[in-house]
Amino acid sequence: MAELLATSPLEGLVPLSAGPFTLSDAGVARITSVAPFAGKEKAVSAALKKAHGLAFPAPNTVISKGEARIVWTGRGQAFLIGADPAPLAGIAALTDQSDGWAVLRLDGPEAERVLARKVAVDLRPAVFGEGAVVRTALGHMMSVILRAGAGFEIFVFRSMAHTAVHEIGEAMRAVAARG
Amino acid sequence: MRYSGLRVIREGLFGNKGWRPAWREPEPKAEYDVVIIGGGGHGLSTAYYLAKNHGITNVAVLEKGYLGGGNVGRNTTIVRANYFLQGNSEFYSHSLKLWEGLEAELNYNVMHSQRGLINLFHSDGQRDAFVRRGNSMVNQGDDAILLDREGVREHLPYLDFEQTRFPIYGGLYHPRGGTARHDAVAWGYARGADSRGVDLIQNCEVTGIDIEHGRVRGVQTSRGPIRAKKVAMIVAGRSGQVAAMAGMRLPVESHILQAFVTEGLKPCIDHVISFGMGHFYISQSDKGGLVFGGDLDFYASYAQRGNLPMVEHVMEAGMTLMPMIGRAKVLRSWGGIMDMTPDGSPIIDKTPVEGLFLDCGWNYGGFKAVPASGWCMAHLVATGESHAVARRFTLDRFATGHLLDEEGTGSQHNLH
Amino acid sequence: MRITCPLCGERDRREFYYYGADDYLRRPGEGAAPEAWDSYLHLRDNPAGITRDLWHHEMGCSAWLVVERSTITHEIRSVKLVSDVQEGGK
Amino acid sequence: MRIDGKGLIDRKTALNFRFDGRSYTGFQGDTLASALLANGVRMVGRSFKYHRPRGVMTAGSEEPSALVEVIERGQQTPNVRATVQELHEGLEARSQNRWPSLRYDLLAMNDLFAPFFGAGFYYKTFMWPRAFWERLYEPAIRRAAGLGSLSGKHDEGIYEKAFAFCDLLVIGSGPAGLMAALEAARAGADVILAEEDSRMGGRLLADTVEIDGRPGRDWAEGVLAELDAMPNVRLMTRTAVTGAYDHGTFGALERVGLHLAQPGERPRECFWRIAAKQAVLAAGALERPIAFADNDRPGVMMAGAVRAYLNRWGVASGKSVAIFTNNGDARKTADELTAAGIEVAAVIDSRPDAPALGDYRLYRGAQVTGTHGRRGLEWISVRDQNGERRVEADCLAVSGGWNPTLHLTCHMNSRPVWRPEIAAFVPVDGAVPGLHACGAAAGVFSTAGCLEDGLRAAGAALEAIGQKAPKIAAPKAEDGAYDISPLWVVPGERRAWLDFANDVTAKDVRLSAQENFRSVEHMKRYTTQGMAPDQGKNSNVGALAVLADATGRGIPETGTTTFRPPYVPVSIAAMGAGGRAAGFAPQRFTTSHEASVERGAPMIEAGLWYRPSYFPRMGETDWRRACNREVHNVRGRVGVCDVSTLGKIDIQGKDAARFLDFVYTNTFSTLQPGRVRYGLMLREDGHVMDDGTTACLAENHYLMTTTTAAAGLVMRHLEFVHQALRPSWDVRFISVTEQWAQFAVAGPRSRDLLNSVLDQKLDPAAWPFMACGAVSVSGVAGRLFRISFSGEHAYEIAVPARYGAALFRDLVARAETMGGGAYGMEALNVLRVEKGLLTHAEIHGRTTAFDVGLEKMMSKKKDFIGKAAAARPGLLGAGREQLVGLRPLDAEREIGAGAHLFRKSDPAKREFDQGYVTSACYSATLRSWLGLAFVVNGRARHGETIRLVDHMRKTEVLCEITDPVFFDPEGEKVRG
Repeated sequence: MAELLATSPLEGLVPLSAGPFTLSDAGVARITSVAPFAGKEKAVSAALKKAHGLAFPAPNTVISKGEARIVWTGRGQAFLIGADPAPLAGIAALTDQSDGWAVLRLDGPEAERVLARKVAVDLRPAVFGEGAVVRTALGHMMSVILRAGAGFEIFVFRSMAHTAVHEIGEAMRAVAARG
Repeated sequence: MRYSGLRVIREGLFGNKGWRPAWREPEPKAEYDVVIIGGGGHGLSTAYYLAKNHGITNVAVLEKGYLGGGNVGRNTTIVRANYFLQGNSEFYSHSLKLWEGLEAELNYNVMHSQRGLINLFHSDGQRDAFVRRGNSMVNQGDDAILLDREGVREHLPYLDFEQTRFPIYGGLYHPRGGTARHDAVAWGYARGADSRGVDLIQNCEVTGIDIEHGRVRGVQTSRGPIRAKKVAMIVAGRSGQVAAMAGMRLPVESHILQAFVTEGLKPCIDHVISFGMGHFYISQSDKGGLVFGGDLDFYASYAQRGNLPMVEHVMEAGMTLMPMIGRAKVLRSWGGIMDMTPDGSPIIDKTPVEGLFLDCGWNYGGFKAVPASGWCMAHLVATGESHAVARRFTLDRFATGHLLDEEGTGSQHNLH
Repeated sequence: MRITCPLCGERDRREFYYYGADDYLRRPGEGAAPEAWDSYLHLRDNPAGITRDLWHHEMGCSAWLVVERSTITHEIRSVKLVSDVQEGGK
Repeated sequence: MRIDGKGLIDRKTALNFRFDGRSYTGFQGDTLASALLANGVRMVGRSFKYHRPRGVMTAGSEEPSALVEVIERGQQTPNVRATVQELHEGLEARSQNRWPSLRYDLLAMNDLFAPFFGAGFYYKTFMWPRAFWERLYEPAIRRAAGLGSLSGKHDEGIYEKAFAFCDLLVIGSGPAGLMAALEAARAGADVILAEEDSRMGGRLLADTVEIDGRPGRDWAEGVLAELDAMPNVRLMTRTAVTGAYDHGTFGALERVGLHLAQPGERPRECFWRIAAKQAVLAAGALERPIAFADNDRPGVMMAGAVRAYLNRWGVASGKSVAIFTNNGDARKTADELTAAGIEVAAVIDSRPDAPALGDYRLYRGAQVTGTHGRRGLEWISVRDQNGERRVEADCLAVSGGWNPTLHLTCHMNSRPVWRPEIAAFVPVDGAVPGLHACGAAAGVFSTAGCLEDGLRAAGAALEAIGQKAPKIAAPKAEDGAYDISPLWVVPGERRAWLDFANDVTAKDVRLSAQENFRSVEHMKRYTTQGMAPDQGKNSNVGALAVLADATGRGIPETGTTTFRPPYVPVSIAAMGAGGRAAGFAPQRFTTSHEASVERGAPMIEAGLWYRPSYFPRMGETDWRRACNREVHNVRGRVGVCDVSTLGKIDIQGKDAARFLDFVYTNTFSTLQPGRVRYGLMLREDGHVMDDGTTACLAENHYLMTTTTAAAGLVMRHLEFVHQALRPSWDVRFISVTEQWAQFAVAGPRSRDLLNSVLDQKLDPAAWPFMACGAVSVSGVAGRLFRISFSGEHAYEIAVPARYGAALFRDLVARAETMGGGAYGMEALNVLRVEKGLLTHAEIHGRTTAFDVGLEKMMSKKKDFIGKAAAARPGLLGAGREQLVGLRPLDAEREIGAGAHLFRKSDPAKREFDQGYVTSACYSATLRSWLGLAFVVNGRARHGETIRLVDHMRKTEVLCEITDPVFFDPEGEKVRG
């Protein structure tokens, strides 16, 4: 048969802008969930170090090295992003999550004001700087939110991309309207 | 003193000086035939029917605070008989019949208003569940009418029929459902019990239950010991603590249910309405306030106050269902303490202690149950036998698996 | 209401799911008497005071937590990971 | 009347507005109330019960009387406080609770019948005849009651909610709040200063006060400028903190766009959830009235409000103002009025030893015994030791003393304590953990005291969060003692109002005591005192004092009712922001959504997802035809259905198999890689929680599927079982529901269809029923499961979700060329009913494995969740309702789910109930209506004729009880 065309969950939804804020596709390529098996936490860190210069992250943190990142996403679980998970085979439960998430990027001055409409976590730079991540609710949706420069990367379930973009867009407009 | 329109006019003409106390304020006696712990709606109605139906008048109702100070005075005042499981159907049906004669019975206007209750549904599956319920109601001899979307629109044109998230498919209409003035129910029963000789003793906290050789002998109170041949524990919201005085551990967890009222508005909602996709129910009081509520706060608590997540959830449900209420302003919020049982149904039963009886576990359903609960509890206390319409409300049904789980959510207390 | 998740830090109550008293941690073994199951599933101390109950950080890290908390004031005394409590207890 | 040179209004910006259809002019900076007073409009509304004329009484959100409807863009907002609504160009307002007009209100006749409308009169009448309550009495009462009205139209306004975080939340920006904020800000704390008013400064804006030798408002400007420049300070005006909740959470309502003529995309209001480590309550105090005869007449105002209108808005509340007081505050009022050139008609001071301090007529030890005037005050009667006299005045400024604004401290059930020296309740320390009341809110009534107390409170808050307080000296200010001699009610026969908003008089409170409603809660509930829009802010303490007097108890002994959230009323729309329309819950879309919509499929909601109901084709007049065709396609050829919404949980680890054995009733540890097994999961209470298939992908690696609705619940359950019950087992799970797009390909030609898209053809021998494995689709790695929910030879094929849209279109197009096509939920339901397969219509939470005929799946060899509780006697035996099939004797007679079942000879009454129908459909395959039902002892009753009664749909049908599997009971097709 013919080639299967890939579709982005954000197709037709972004980019979006309101006042000084923009919402776009973060363009995250490969996501693998990594859950170290019992007693293998150190081995996983060692393997990550060796293969990618990373380690298994502490709660609420992101470790980056070049294009590769590993993002803490919950109890005993992290997302390895932009890197090959193969070196972890056997010592961690690995699942491909690349298609499960829509990853948005929000930019703009004090963009945390926009997220403050939807997220019950303090995301101001003084407490949520580079290298910080939260697993939390965005409105009524599960999400992973991390600081990315002056903006944020926001992970939501693929199926909820439409709602996420709509709700963040609404918040962008309301904040922009206040000037 | 009999109340009537004529009496209101006569007293009005003479400066309202002739009104007499609605009830006495007696000192507790040393001994009673029956001591009822709890001066809420259920305790007062039990006292009333003990006197009225069974001629037992040497009765004291012991209330820790003021009469009607618990959930009977902090609910959303809905009266309905729309249960579908055998055991519940006949009980609430009986209760509604008692409601329908309550003003005449008590010579007190409890403002029972059969404005009609509409439960909305939003999918085929929900419709089928409501059809089952409606059929149960009719089989029981109560009333239920299935409305389609247009039928709902005729009654409730102001709902948001365009919203596509959870579109309104139809509703189950229960014309005899409605509301009542909650405090008046407690006061009416209190006045009726008092006039038949029952001692209503306020500011009297029970601190212990005296049991000898497996038989109850009386209670210890903040106003001294009181002997009693029989003791009835009717303290929903505090059932666990009171039962613990008798060495019992109950299948009850206490939870907060918040409710809300808005500023007074000219009439805009005539029915009692419930949303099917997220707990939300609303009616308008005679004073004009919109009275509404939703789900439990979901964590065990005795605080009689709640937190914002459930407040917001309820408001969001209101906005998705009937955005015309958006500009009504919430004036007050409060919380009641619910006895949540593992199947969402109540307990009216004897206890392992002879002469000690238990009426508790009303979950959400306490207010509308006040008349029948008192009726059946009085029957149990007086005769030692369960009343026919309350015979499934046993204490041991969780252990034996004879459950009455209307919600189908299982043994987790807070899910009912 | 705010709960300090041992992993995520202090979070709003809306991220958590409530289950019930920590009785649920003491599941009777196979062949236990029916009374033990009745007690496990249904009967509760339901204290008006300090209780220990179970919360799930559902919108966060997915950890199940034991929260020591007052049912009168809602004051929280401690929050522990269920997995720590249970593994430590064995 | 405007006073030149006074006020913080911008006299260069005149604003036009309308009230009750008449045009007026005000200025930027006005409230509707100040503008109406400036225009000489005194009567602005009618009271709740007696429909008496009412005017502006206060200058804040506590206003009980000046409630109006604001009209804008076809919408109307009822019960708006004219004292809070800021004036803007084009503002349109109208009075409420009157008909036909404010001047001539028909229901004003209620006032004539007042003797019969005392407290609780309605409990004693309207009982006969019974039927008249709903038909006559109640409708009349409802029409007369209420205040403003809603438009009945959807509220289309923009609202928002937001979260904020800080170290210290300071509530109120008067002298105490400003000092507290300044100290905390200088300490480096993260501070939010929230002020309900449009302008910061509190009473400094309303009174003439000196601080550090400067006018108080100038001093406030200085502090505010410093705060504004600090990055760690957030100033929030128009933000009323409405509630104190657990662990430092506060609710607050910000009026964002209500003061603007052209708000654009600004929200009307924003409801804030503020998480503060500590908070300072510096909300000031509210002046309270004195009850005397006819004290509700327009023109009777609070003295502090009269000063506020003068100083803040440059408005004289009357031409000739009398002052009635029981405390030393009167002097301020008299002095300021005199200085502004307004006549002070008299000062009536109830204190016999009141000092004379100004050039005005003073009646010592005197009381106001009545007010007179048709629609507003013209004169008052005054009684002192020399008898009654008449004093001409068109405004009476009343001060009964001040009540600390302690409402938030009551929100966690704490009760305030009585301080006799100020005749007021004050909050107790620790009433709300982390909230420090200070200044007037704590009963400190001098400006100097408030400044000091603000510093103290901020210091305590900083200490609690481990920050060091900088050394700041409080500026110098007035430090006079507060001299009050309580007077609650002036004795007399006429009605004296306590609760203006609900028309509760001192007589009503006495009547309630007379009838033994003596507890303060009973009094409140019997008289409705304190239940009106002001929630007793103006009346609670006075009513309590009257009750204490009537019952012979002291005030502290009588106790108080409590204040509950919100402090000021909050619109449902603000707290429910985001809930409108689709905002109530997230929408979940499958990858095939667009393709389904393009094909005209009606999409229905299922567990937040949207799924196609059916795929209509040209010429099909109703959904049943489409459904029948789709069923026919699957039974005869091939159908394609998106099943991605089912929960998919990836389970790995060396204890994964044991774990599955523990959560399922049946055994999974024997399942080999490449094989799938159906599993049944119970709740611990023995009832069925969910069912689904689990595939063994590799050793120690499984993929569990759940139903769409139960996906979240099952995930939570698995986490609990692992973390709480089997924490040492090495098993890891994660949802992969979103990762994979999965499509059922069902029907005799399903293999042909798959072979046309797979890179390698399926070897029938390698792909028996319940096989699974990896496949390749155009080079994309996918998974294939040979499972069936239709009873046909069927597969489910999964690919990473990015390819879902493309694969679905491709599969459907190919199916169509084979004479089949896509099928939706309706057909899916028919297919599964024909096979007697379960959904949540059957496993609805009250049914057991025994009930649904799957007790054989309950392993006897191992423990599993729900095993013990399922063995309870009440859940077993012939008394249970068991799953059966139903076929109408006349195959064309429609049956519906929800109908109840009875023996042929029994009446359709509860006592005879035999069961009920859970699912029903028309089977074109079997040319008959079919049903699944639960029937008492049903498995023993196959072949019996039973009567189906559906009152709701008005049908009655005789049916035969059958086995629940109607189609291919031997399962040949599914294996074929």
